[in-house]
Parts: sequence; structure tokens; C-alpha cells
Amino acid sequence: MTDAGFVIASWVITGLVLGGYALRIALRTAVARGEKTLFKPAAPKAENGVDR
Amino acid sequence: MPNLLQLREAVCLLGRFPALAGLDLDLDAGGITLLSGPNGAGKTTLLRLLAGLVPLHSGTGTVLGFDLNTDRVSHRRRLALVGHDTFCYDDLTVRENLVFSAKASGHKAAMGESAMERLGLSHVAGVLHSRLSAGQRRRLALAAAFGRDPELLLLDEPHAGLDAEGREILDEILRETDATGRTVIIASHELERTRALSNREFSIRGGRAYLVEQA
Amino acid sequence: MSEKINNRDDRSALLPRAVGRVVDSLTLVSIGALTFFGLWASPADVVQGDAQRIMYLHVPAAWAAYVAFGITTLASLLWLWPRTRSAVWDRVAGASAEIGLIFTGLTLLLGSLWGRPVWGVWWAWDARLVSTAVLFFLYLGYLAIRAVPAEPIVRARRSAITAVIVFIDVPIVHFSVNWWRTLHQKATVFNPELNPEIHGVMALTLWIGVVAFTLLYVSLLNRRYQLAYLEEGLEETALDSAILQRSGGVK
Amino acid sequence: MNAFSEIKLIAGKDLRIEMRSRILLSQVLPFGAIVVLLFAFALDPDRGILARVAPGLFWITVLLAALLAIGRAFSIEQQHGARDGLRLAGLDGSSVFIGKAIAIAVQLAILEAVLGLTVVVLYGVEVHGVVVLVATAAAATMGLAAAGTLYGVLAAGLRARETLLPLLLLPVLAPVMLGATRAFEDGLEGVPGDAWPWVALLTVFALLYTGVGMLAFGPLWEDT
Repeated sequence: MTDAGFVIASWVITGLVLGGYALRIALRTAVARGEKTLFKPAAPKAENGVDR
Repeated sequence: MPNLLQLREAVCLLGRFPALAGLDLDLDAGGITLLSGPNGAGKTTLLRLLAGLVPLHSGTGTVLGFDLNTDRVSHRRRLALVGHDTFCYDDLTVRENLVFSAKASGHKAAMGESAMERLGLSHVAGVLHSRLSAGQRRRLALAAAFGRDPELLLLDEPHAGLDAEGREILDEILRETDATGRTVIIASHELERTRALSNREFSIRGGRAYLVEQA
Repeated sequence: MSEKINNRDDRSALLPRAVGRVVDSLTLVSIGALTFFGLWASPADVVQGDAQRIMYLHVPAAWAAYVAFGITTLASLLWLWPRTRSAVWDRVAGASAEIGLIFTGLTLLLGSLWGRPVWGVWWAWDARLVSTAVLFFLYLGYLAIRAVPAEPIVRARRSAITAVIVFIDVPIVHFSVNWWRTLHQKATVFNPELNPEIHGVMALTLWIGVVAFTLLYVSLLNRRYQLAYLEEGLEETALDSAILQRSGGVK
Repeated sequence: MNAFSEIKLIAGKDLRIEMRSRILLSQVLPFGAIVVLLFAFALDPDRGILARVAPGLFWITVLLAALLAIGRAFSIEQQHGARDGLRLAGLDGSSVFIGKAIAIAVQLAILEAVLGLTVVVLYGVEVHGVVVLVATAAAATMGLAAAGTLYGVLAAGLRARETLLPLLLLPVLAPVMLGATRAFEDGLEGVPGDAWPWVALLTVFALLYTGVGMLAFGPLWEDT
């Protein structure tokens, strides 16, 4: 791979990593918002906490 | 009589499950109080909350004058809890466990020794915890608690797993403790036996407490 | 223990909505500018050629990672200090550490991509690379502790303490690794140090990179914070109904 | 009861349990020995590499064995709710921390002595600079015990503690591993002068984590 290839790859990877992360936050936010209005009150979660 | 404990809207979580769901409870010092109610009602969690072992999720509570939201540690030396576990080490003998427990709570080793005698464990003093029978372990757990000379005694199913003789010893000690003005709280399924001892009863259901009118 | 904190009645977003929008747009603009300057406007390096352009991402990413972990530490200390204790700081600490971890991972990836054309290897035992890798694992551990479900106040306290004890290790790691490489590495085969005298357009580009990644960090932090707040709200709602159900609807 | 007798009580209890159960002798030491043996398989003893890399292999082995010892120190508190009993006793958190750290340090010291001897014999290491080696081992052991106790209580009581502890602890202990290895190399190569700065670094690490541990152990011990 040429130097330019590495440069392009670095930009692409940066875009994928940061874009992917931002997208994940956005999706989870949408889910969190949606649940709140769609199923109110949300169903109680299963009991799976810390063990003592 | 001074107020011993007060809980308001107490919520305690086991993981994400609300074991106590807005429990209110008021208790004055002295006497023997019985907590009755079905399994999973929240009795064990209530006792652990009073002992400061689990935090309050919401609500308020004071025990022996300490606010459970700001300090659930300082009152511990003045109470003892007998739970389902023995709180003892497998690789220590009966005597070593009791002496350790007494010393750790700031008492003399002799306190542990005398509790051992009182519960009739002297003949197994040198036996490792891991080799004790279930009944002997129950006695050991009781001895560890009594060896701390507590102002407030919290007992979770203390009769379970004890033989007839052990039960007699336990009831005798409870009466003595009561006579000295200390407070005992017992969670139990053995209602006949414990009702005879106690002078008030709360029924715990669905993570809440309800006063039972005495007949 | 410590006094109770109110988990619900505090800010749902870190930045006011309008400010958040401005930060978001500035982030996009500055990333555009960085791409333009980094790929076209700045000249190729005399020694490293085009490969040196990776620096315009690598260095800002490392910078943002350090800022993020710094904020995590600061927020954790603010949580631990009774007078400033607030669920806000717990959320900031968690959100910032997660973003920091992403940036650290990216720094390592970019360093590797840069190392290959310049040094001829994907990985070199360079002091900075090694300590960045250790940093990555330190904060991975912190986030693993955060992920363990617990009573909110318990989780917040545990996380805040963990953040502080993790942070203490950072200078020790840096110091020991630097010392190790300088004591035991003979004349530097690789010269990972940036040419300290970067002039003109190259310096400008690097600065744009730092600004862009800082803005990106703030923007991500704001969003991640909001998400943490929303998810706490869902937990709380679920818990309220569980409590209601358990007590048989008595209120 | 003063802090000193509380510390003595806790350390004495942990060491007595260890003497009875002999987990260190019957499990941790053999584990360390087999790791030492496996390194020889992997690196081929005939090439003369073993003696040169012995310090690194030794400290990696100690580190892995230390993880087991630390895990054990907190698993004894999990059985039969012993931890609840200890919490109810109302002991000072920093006393429990120091007590448990001392017990772990004693066990690590024994472990290091036996494994060190094994490495010297099996890898054909010529021992020089005993003073520097002992000082290094002492400082590193303190650091391992302090950081190990602190992270041990952090992981104790959590669902995934067995897997969480190594993930948390190994990066934290990376500087200890690095410093102790370099100091051992310098000591064995007959240039102890180079080793002392590393010993100083190890000491700083140990003191730092002891200090933080005394502050942080109490709340962590309560919460998990």
C-alpha cells in the first residue's frame, strides 16, 4: 500500500469508529426516548442484579 | 420509652427487585417484636437494613439514633444479627471463630468463651466450622451474636435447624435479654413458639409492614 | 456513609439545547476544515512524505483521549467531595470515560497505521504507544466496573473511587515506561517524536485537528450524558412500577 | 481496640486460615512451579535464553500466582457471609485493609522465595546483588499486596469477580512488573546502581496504593 493509501485508510477508519460510536449513541437515545412514550410505564425488568 | 427505630417509605433493592417497597415501621426500645409473613415478603431484607448491611434506595430511616441514609455503620457495634449464614470461617474452630468475633466487635475473648458455654458448644470448641452439623452451626451463629452483648438483637429464623434443647436455650436467653430491657426483633415462621415470647407482631407482606392486633 | 443524592431532579442535558446545536455545527465545520487542510492544503512532510498526514488525526485523538480521562477524574473527585456531590458528575464521569476509551482505541489504531509506512512495522515498543495501550486497559477495567449493576448511589461511589485509583496509576505507568525505553533502548532506531519544529500550514492543520477533536469530544459528551440520563429515567420508571406491583398497588 | 490490634487480629485470622487450609502450599505454589516449567518448554532451555529472561519470567509467574492469592483472600470472606459478620463487627476499614494486605504480603513473600529458588535452579541463574534483589522484592511485594487488596475488594461480591479481577489488576500492576523485572536484571548483571531508581519507583507505588487503600477500602468494603 502506498503512503497515500495509509492516509486514506486512516481517515476512513477514524470516520467509521467515531461515526459508528455517534450512531450508537443516537440509536440508544432514540430507543430510550421511544420506550418512555410507547410503553408507559415500562415493564419491570427481570431480577438480575448483583449477587451478595 | 425512647424511640428505637423509625422507617418511612423505605425502599430497598435486591439487584433491581424492590425487596422493601415503601415500608413504614416504628418501634420503641425494649420488648420482643415478631415479624411474621410469607417467604419472600421482605423480612430478611428488613433485618439487614436495620443492621446497616443494605443501603436504603429511597425513604428515610433511623436506628438507635443513627440516620441510615448518612451513617449505616456507627450503630453496628450496638446490635447483633443472626442470619441464615453463620458469618464464620470454615477453617477456624468453634472457639477461634467466637473469640475472633468477640474481639473484632471490641469485646474481650472471654465474652466469646462464655457465649460458647451458654449455647452448649464447649464439647466442640476445637472442631472446625466446616465439620459442624447443621444444628451446631445454628448454635454457633447464635453464640457469635450473644457474645457481642447487643443492645438490639436481630434474629432471622433463629429456631430453624435447632434441636429441641437448642430451642429451649434460645428461648431462655431471649427472655433474659428481654428482662434486661434490651430489644429483640425476630423474623419467624414458627408463630406459636415466637408469639408466646413476643409482645408485638408485625406482618410483613409485599415489602411492607402491618401491625397485627394482639389477641 | 454519605448523604443521599437526588438522582432525578437535576439536569437532563449537559449543555442548553441551543449551545449543543452550536457545538454540533462547529464540530462538523471543523472536521470538514481538518479534512481539507489535512488531505489537501498542507504540504507533504520532507522526511515522511504523505504518511505524516496521519498525524493530523493521531495527535488530536490522543489529546482528546487525555482530556476525556482528565474530565472523568475531575468529575469523580467532584462526586466524592460531599459539597459538590451530584448525579450529574457520575454521568459525566461515565460518559467521558467511554468516549476517552473510543479515542484511545482510535489513537492506537492510527498509530499503528502511521507506524507501518514510517517505521516499517505495525507496532513499535515506543514509550508513548506502550503507555497508551496500558491506559486503554486501565479504563476498560473502569468501564467494566461501571457496567456492574447496583444501587445507583453504590454504583456511583464505587465508580468514582475506581476512577481515582485508576488515574493514580497513569503517571506511574508513563514514568516507568518512559524510563524503561530510554534506559534500555540504544540510539533510537525509530524516531517516533514529532519533528518539534512544525511550521506554517502544518502547524495550523494540527491546531485545527486539536480544536475539531475537542469540539467532537464536547458534542459526544453532551449526547452520551443525555443518553445516560434517559436510561436512568427508564430504570426509575421500571422500578416505580415494580414497587407498586410488589406492594399490591397500595400507596 | 486500637488500630494496631485490629490489624493484628485481621492479619492473624487470615494467616491462620491459610495455615489450616494450605491453599498456598497445595495449590498456588504448584501452579507457580508448573508455570516456571512451561516457560522452559516454550523457550527451549538449550538456547541459553532462560537465564537471560529469568527475571521477567519470575515476575510474571509471581503476578499470576498473586492473582490467585488475592482472589482467595476475598473468597474466604464470601463463604457463610463472613464478610457481613466482619462488617457488623464495626472494624475500621483501613485496619481491615492493612490487615488483609499484610496477610497477602506474607504469602507472596513465601511464594517469591520458593519460586525464586526454583527459577535459580531450573534456569541456571547466577545470583548477584542479593541486597538489591531483596529490596526489590520487598518493595514490589508491598505494592502487589496493597493494590491487590484494594482491587480485590472492588471485585469481591460482584457477579463476574473471577474474570474481573485480572482485567482490573493486571494493567494497574504493569509498572510493578516492569520495575521489578528491570531491577532484578540490573542486580543480576552486577550493576545494582541502575536498580535503585526502580526500587524507588516500586516504593512510591507501594506507598501510594497503601495510602489510597486506607482511604478507599472502607467505602468499597461497605458497598459491594
